[in-house]
Amino acid sequence: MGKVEIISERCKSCGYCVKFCPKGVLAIGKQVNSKGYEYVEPVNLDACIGCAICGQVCPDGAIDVYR
Amino acid sequence: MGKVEIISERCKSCGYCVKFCPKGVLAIGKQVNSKGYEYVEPVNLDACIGCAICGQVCPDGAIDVYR
Amino acid sequence: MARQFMKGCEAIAEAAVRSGCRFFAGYPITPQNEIPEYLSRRMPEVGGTFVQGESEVASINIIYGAAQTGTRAMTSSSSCGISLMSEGLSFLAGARVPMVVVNVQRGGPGIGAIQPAQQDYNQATKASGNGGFQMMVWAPSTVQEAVDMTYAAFDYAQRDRNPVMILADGVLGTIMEPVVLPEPRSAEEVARLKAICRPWALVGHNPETEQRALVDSGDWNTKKMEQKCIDNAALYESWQAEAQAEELFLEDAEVVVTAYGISGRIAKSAVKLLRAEGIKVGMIRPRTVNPFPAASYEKLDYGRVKAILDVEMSIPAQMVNDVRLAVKDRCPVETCLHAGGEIMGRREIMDAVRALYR
Amino acid sequence: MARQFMKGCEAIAEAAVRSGCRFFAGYPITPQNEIPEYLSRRMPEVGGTFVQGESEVASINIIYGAAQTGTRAMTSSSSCGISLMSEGLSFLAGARVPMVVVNVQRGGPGIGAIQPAQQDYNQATKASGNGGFQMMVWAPSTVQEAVDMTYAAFDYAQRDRNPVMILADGVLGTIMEPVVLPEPRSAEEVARLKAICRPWALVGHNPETEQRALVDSGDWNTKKMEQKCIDNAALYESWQAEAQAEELFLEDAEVVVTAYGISGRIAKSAVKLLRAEGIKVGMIRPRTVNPFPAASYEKLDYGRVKAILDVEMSIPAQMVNDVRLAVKDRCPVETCLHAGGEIMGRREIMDAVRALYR
Amino acid sequence: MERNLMVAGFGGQGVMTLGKFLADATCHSTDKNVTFFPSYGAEQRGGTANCYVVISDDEVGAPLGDAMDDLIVMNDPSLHKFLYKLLPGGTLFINSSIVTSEITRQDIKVVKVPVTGMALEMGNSKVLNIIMLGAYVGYTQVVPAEVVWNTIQQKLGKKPALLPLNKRAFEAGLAIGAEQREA
Amino acid sequence: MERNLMVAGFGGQGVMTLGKFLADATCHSTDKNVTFFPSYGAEQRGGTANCYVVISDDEVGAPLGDAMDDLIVMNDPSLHKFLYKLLPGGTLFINSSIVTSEITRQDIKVVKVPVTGMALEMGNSKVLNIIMLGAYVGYTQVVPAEVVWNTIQQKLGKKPALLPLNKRAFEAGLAIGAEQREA
Amino acid sequence: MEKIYSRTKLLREDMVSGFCPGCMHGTIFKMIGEVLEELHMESKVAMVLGVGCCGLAKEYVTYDNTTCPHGRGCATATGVKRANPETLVFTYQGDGDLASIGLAETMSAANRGENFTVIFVNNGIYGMTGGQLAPTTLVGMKASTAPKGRNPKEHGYPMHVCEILNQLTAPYYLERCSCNNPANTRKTKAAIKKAFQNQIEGKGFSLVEIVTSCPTNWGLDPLDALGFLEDKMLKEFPLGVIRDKSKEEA
Amino acid sequence: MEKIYSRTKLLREDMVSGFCPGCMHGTIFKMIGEVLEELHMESKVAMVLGVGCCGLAKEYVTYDNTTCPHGRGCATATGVKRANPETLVFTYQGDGDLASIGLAETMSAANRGENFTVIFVNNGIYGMTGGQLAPTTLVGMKASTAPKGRNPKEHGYPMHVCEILNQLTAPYYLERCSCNNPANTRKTKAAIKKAFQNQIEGKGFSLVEIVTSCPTNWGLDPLDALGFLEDKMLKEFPLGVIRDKSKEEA
Ligand SMILES: Cc1ncc(C[n+]2csc(CCOP(=O)(O)OP(=O)(O)O)c2C)c(N)n1
Ligand SMILES: Cc1ncc(C[n+]2csc(CCOP(=O)(O)OP(=O)(O)O)c2C)c(N)n1
Ligand code: SF4
Ligand code: SF4
Ligand code: SF4
Ligand code: SF4
Ligand code: SF4
Ligand code: SF4
Ligand SMILES: [Mg+2]
Ligand SMILES: [Mg+2]
Repeated sequence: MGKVEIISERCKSCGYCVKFCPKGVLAIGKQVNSKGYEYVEPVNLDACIGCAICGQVCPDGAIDVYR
Repeated sequence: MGKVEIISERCKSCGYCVKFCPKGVLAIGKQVNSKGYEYVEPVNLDACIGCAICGQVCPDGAIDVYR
Repeated sequence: MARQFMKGCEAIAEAAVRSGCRFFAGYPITPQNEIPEYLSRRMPEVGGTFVQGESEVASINIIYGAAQTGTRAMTSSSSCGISLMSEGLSFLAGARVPMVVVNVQRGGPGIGAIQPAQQDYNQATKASGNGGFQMMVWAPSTVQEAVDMTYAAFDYAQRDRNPVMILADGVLGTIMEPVVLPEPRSAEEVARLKAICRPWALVGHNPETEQRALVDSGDWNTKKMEQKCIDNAALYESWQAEAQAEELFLEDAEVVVTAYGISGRIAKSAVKLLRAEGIKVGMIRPRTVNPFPAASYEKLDYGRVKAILDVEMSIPAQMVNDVRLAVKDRCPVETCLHAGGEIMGRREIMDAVRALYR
Repeated sequence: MARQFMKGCEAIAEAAVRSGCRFFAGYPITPQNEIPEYLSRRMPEVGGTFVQGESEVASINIIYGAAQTGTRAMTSSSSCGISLMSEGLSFLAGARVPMVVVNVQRGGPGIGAIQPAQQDYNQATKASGNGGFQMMVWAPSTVQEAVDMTYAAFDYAQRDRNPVMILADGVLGTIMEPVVLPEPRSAEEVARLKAICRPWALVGHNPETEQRALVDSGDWNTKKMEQKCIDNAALYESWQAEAQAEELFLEDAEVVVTAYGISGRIAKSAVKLLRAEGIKVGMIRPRTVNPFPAASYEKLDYGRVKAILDVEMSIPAQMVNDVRLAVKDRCPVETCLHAGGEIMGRREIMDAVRALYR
Repeated sequence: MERNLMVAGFGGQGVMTLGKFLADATCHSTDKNVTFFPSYGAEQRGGTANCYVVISDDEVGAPLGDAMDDLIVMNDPSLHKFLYKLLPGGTLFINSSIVTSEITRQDIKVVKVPVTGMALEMGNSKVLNIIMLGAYVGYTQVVPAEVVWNTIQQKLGKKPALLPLNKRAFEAGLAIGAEQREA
Repeated sequence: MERNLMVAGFGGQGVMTLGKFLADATCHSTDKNVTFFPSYGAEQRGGTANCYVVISDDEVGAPLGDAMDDLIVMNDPSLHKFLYKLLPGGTLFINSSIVTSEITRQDIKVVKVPVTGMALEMGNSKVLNIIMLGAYVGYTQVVPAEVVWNTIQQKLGKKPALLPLNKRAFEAGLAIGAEQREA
Repeated sequence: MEKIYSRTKLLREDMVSGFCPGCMHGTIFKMIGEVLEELHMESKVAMVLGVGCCGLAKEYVTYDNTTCPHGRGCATATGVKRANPETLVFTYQGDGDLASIGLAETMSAANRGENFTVIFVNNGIYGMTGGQLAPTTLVGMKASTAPKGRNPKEHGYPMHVCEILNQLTAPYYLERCSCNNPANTRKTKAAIKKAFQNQIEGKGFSLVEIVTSCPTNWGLDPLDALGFLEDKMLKEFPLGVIRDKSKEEA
Repeated sequence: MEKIYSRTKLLREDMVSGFCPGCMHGTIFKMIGEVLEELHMESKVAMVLGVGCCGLAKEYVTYDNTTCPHGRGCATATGVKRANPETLVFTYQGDGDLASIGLAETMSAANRGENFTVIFVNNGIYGMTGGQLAPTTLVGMKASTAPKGRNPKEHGYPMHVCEILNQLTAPYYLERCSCNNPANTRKTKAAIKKAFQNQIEGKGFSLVEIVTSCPTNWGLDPLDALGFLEDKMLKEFPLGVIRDKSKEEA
């Protein structure tokens, strides 16, 4: 029903989106971006409902949401 | 019962003592001190009760009160 | 134009309005209160804004805001109040925002005296704040000159995108004398002068079609910050050609009196009286104290000039260092001084000249 | 004493405490935050007071209050923060209240850059506020020197009843290097130093038996105000004999490099490398920038010295005018400059010297 | 030619207005240069108040001279404080209602005008300065009296009710001044 | 003799601590002069962080040289930004876990230490700087390893629980450094 | 699928903010951009940045802005707005900036009822300079200049800016918000929008206080800082509308 | 007969004050002297004068005093008091000084709960500089920089300093008094005494606001000014204790 795209260069690994996603779609990944941050990855993308909460709480605008 | 002494050089003719004296003891006089102010004079000294109100309200401390 | 009998402060204020000044913010301080008071009446008449800031710190920053829109803006204060504007002035100069600031000097340091003095020369010309910025500093010695300089100051400020200072003093601020006021700029002209600032001004730009405005005195990038300083230095350098001084009787002068502003006026009168006595005395009166008119001293014939007498209402003397830099030890530079609100007298200048003349 | 590895800011703070400083008020600003941070821990340990003022304006006035009691007091800031202290510094100097102020300079004007610079020279030496007052200004170029100058500054301040400035910069504030700390003054000695201020200090005097204290920078009476200025001028004049400079290789130098503070240190290293190349270059490094050590330039043999190279992290150059006043046109004075947080390199100094040496 | 006048008195005696009216009239009726310079104490009231008027053919140099051709004193302290500034041959105008000290200097002319008394008689103590201005103009004739009156009229424009009183005051002063000039 | 080292990386990689420990150890174990100079961006986190350590027999002149004898880079951007500063013959220490670009300069020595990877293996990503410090000391032997270890111990005094981990990290670094020195 | 959320165009596409991980300055600048887009004011806006971590936004946003001396945002904004009343003017200031060095400017502009908006970001600490005591630091909370924590005897108590301003007659709208969870984040955005609308309608002074975390200087990772924000900060600084004259008018 | 009232010895016998006729600064300095005598603190006092007409007192009083930069009384007093806690320290400040240029210093010192006393003389105008608008000028009241009178649209409303300070936690005692009649004059003296006593007992920050007239700049003679004070000023600034923690403690 929904989909998210992570702009990994913008992610700073704060974990807000992970915490607030109602569907547990996201997790901090193991890969590091050019700034040295382990960026977020969708680990359960199918569960995404496109509520955009992750996008709204992300301080860096690292998440685009589709529905 | 009371007595006031005016230190005429200090008086600036504001009229507070005249206004607040409960016994009408004081009045602005006709004489001018070295600063050019028409200083206060007791015009009804016998009525003075030595309540010291005049002294208290005088901004310049121009009145000594005796009782 | 007919002459009017005006108080220095009010004449300065009116000249500002006529030059197109449409914003004033300031804080009361003697002896310049008549500038804000006059403008609190006058600004609404011309559709301008008057704000009494809660302090000098606030006032200079209100001006920083107003001037960023391209509006011709002015503040004024006196000595300790100007000190409080130091950070703001440095910001304005660092961000290259035009405005005019008037210092009606009084005795110092600190709260000093409310009477006239000339003790802020170094502050005005060398360091009105941190960072080594500079302003053009104009030093009037009559109300007429104050008017003319104020009128012109707004144009210099806009041309250079830099603050300009009028360095007056308590005598000039409070005396009344006849003055011929310049033509007022029309409302259209004032609007045009504002409109041409649009490219850099904080007026709202379309992020998609225009270059947005970013007005700032700093830069995170030290290379860019350095470049700002280099550009500023080039601007300051360019002023050198615009230095102005009144020169009097220099052809055959053996003693040269030098003084600016109110001292310059008093000294000029002394010089004339001395000439009437047959004493070969001349005079250099800087009209700009930054840029300093070094050229006037350069062209003196040091074979003939025995000494220069620097006259200031400042102890220790301040302008004297600029004079020394210009004279380069080619003749002695002596001083005749007052300070702290004591006003220079003609007689003492005359005595000092006579002593050097012998 | 064993050497310790300390950060410049912390070393300055510790030196102040050891000299008897028992009051600090200041406001955070990079690159000097470690001074207040260190003292917020350290002052309570020695029974002193640390106050974070609500601003630099408040801080300098808190110090004005504290120092009036005879307590050794200090504040510190950087560039734009020092500008905000202008009025307060002028008050302190006008009221002849002793204290020490540290300026850890950063790029300017305005907010500039948080990186190191030397752009507040004129402000420090010519006009830290209105009224033409002056302070002794010490310019360290190593952490050790910063420590020693800070320690001594409190004694000068108390002797003269006048503020003293330590003019440091962001490099000195943030580098760590070995330093030998001076002996701490004992609690008794600190108490004694305070007690001797009693005659003028705002500590409460008996109106019937003692002369009451009146601490003020102004006087309603212009004659008295003028006398204050005359007394101040005499104090400033007396410093001339105390000017200090480090002189290096001047005996046979054909080019003389001159620089203070951090630039002085870098230049010195460049000069040594040039000497190793066989180039006859010397160096004058002012340790006091007010009083300016003009005597060091006076004794140069201008028959031999081809040029002087003024090295500063300021654009436009500032110290150069004091150098010119001292050199009096006896040889050219050139500059090698950076600003805005860009740090001087040895190589460019070496190139500049080589260009003059030819 | 330069003429230096100092007016000295208490705050509240209208010293500044006197000087200002004179200077203003000079500006508008002549092509001379003229300056008016007020000097205040820190107090808002009751301190001393002085002002200086310089009238000159050339540019005015010092707007407050160190040597006066004319001195107007409105009270005793001002007399003692400033008399020394009056040049030999100069004229001293005194408010003789309250300045009672004897004038010992022989090298000056003295014009006595009891302005405080006269003003009280006219029913308004505030016009003492206008009387003195009249006396000064009547005596010195430095500017035509009509011009000065015009200035007064114009400045008082907002309060026309006060005009008749001021006219009487000014004319009374003029008369005394002219009289003493002839004496 | 003067030896100039620059350490460059992200904020958070412990770049400053690395430099500071080295300089501190030098101060206390030798009578050489030594300076440590940190250079920050405006950001509190995540910006670039560099520091400079100069060790000298004479007084230290510029606390940040314009030409480096040694350069430690903890990430790719730092490599590209600062490699030019390394003198011919100088030594480049790289965090080879994340600095993957090829080093094209032929006039320098390169010491590769996969500190990020090693630290993660040790279970704490934060000790990468201690590993690198070990490697630097092991390779250059500019100060005795014991002295550096003493400094680390002293500075970590407040958190003794971390000591064993740091010891392992430092020694692992030392070993790699020594090994490559011999190679 | 349709893109229903992405970063506002009023932040530079090519740029990553300079804020620390989890710093809510980022969230707020994002919401300001969204509101400006929604109100179609992006070409008429002038932002006055205080001095603090917010300064990192000056290159990050695509619209007109200025940096003024530390604390003087409300003075500068007074000048900008009065000189050009048609511009949408807002200041963006931290707690050190607004409530310590800039307290007089803030209160005086509020008292004059200046017609601009203040976005006041209260993170209880000096972020940019490294964690010094702020007027809003909680009792007991450590700061680099209060190593033993805020001590009421020495430092007094946290300042409540909205409540203080509420003692002035002129201000039109004062609300305290937070970004501690999605719902409050949305409320914050609504408050910003309301404040901007008030200005457009000429209502006068509005201030939106946003209580946030500063993970870096609190010494906590972003999620722990979120916990502290909820447990401690919001206890001291309760959320809600402190004044809304539109309600009084209605 | 016995002398039962004469001017305090802590004003210089040989001097007449520089204040205008009817100016209550004179009355207040008299009462301060009386209180100091009663408390036997004349040798332990340090007065910090703001800049305003009160500066005329610096030579008038016989005890230690200092003049500090305009508005910075509370900062200066913080330094004096913290450096020498045994001194009785008070500031004496006008409304321009305390509530305009010095607002941040006043509020910040109050918020820290500094243990000194503030005598705040509110005459609704800038006296010394000739009648400019003050933060406490009444709506409609003319000032030399508000020739048409205070206009709420342009200048906002009068500031209520005690009420604002009452939003801070630390202050111990806040009272508003006047000298408009003998009874209130006596109350003012009692308030000053209480404030000084609080300080001696280490209770922290006390402020006594005294609403007075400025006949000169109000353009009224002293008695008419008294009328205006009663009719207008005291309406806007009602008298009374705003906070007294000793009552709360009891
Ligand atoms: C006049 C002046 N003083 C001090 C500073 C240093 N300074 C920069 S930001 C700042 C405080 C920032 O704290 P806050 O306003 O709370 O913003 P935050 O970074 O927490 O968002 C200070 C003191 C400065 N730039 N200018
Ligand atoms: C920095 C600075 N700005 C301005 C002044 C001028 N000034 C002197 S007193 C004063 C205001 C006095 O008003 P207030 O505080 O209300 O005292 P009042 O005279 O009414 O008792 C001002 C603005 C100054 N001395 N210093
Ligand atoms: S859109 Fe909603 S459900 Fe999907 S990842 Fe984001 S927060 Fe989770
Ligand atoms: S909220 Fe944004 S920055 Fe934080 S982890 Fe998620 S995507 Fe990354
Ligand atoms: S003491 Fe009382 S009765 Fe006597 S004059 Fe004074 S006020 Fe009047
Ligand atoms: S109260 Fe004092 S000053 Fe006023 S009239 Fe009476 S005696 Fe004179
Ligand atoms: S220091 Fe604090 S306020 Fe500043 S960017 Fe980092 S988290 Fe945000
Ligand atoms: S001007 Fe006003 S406040 Fe000042 S002394 Fe006169 S009456 Fe008092
Ligand atoms: Mg903050
Ligand atoms: Mg007042």
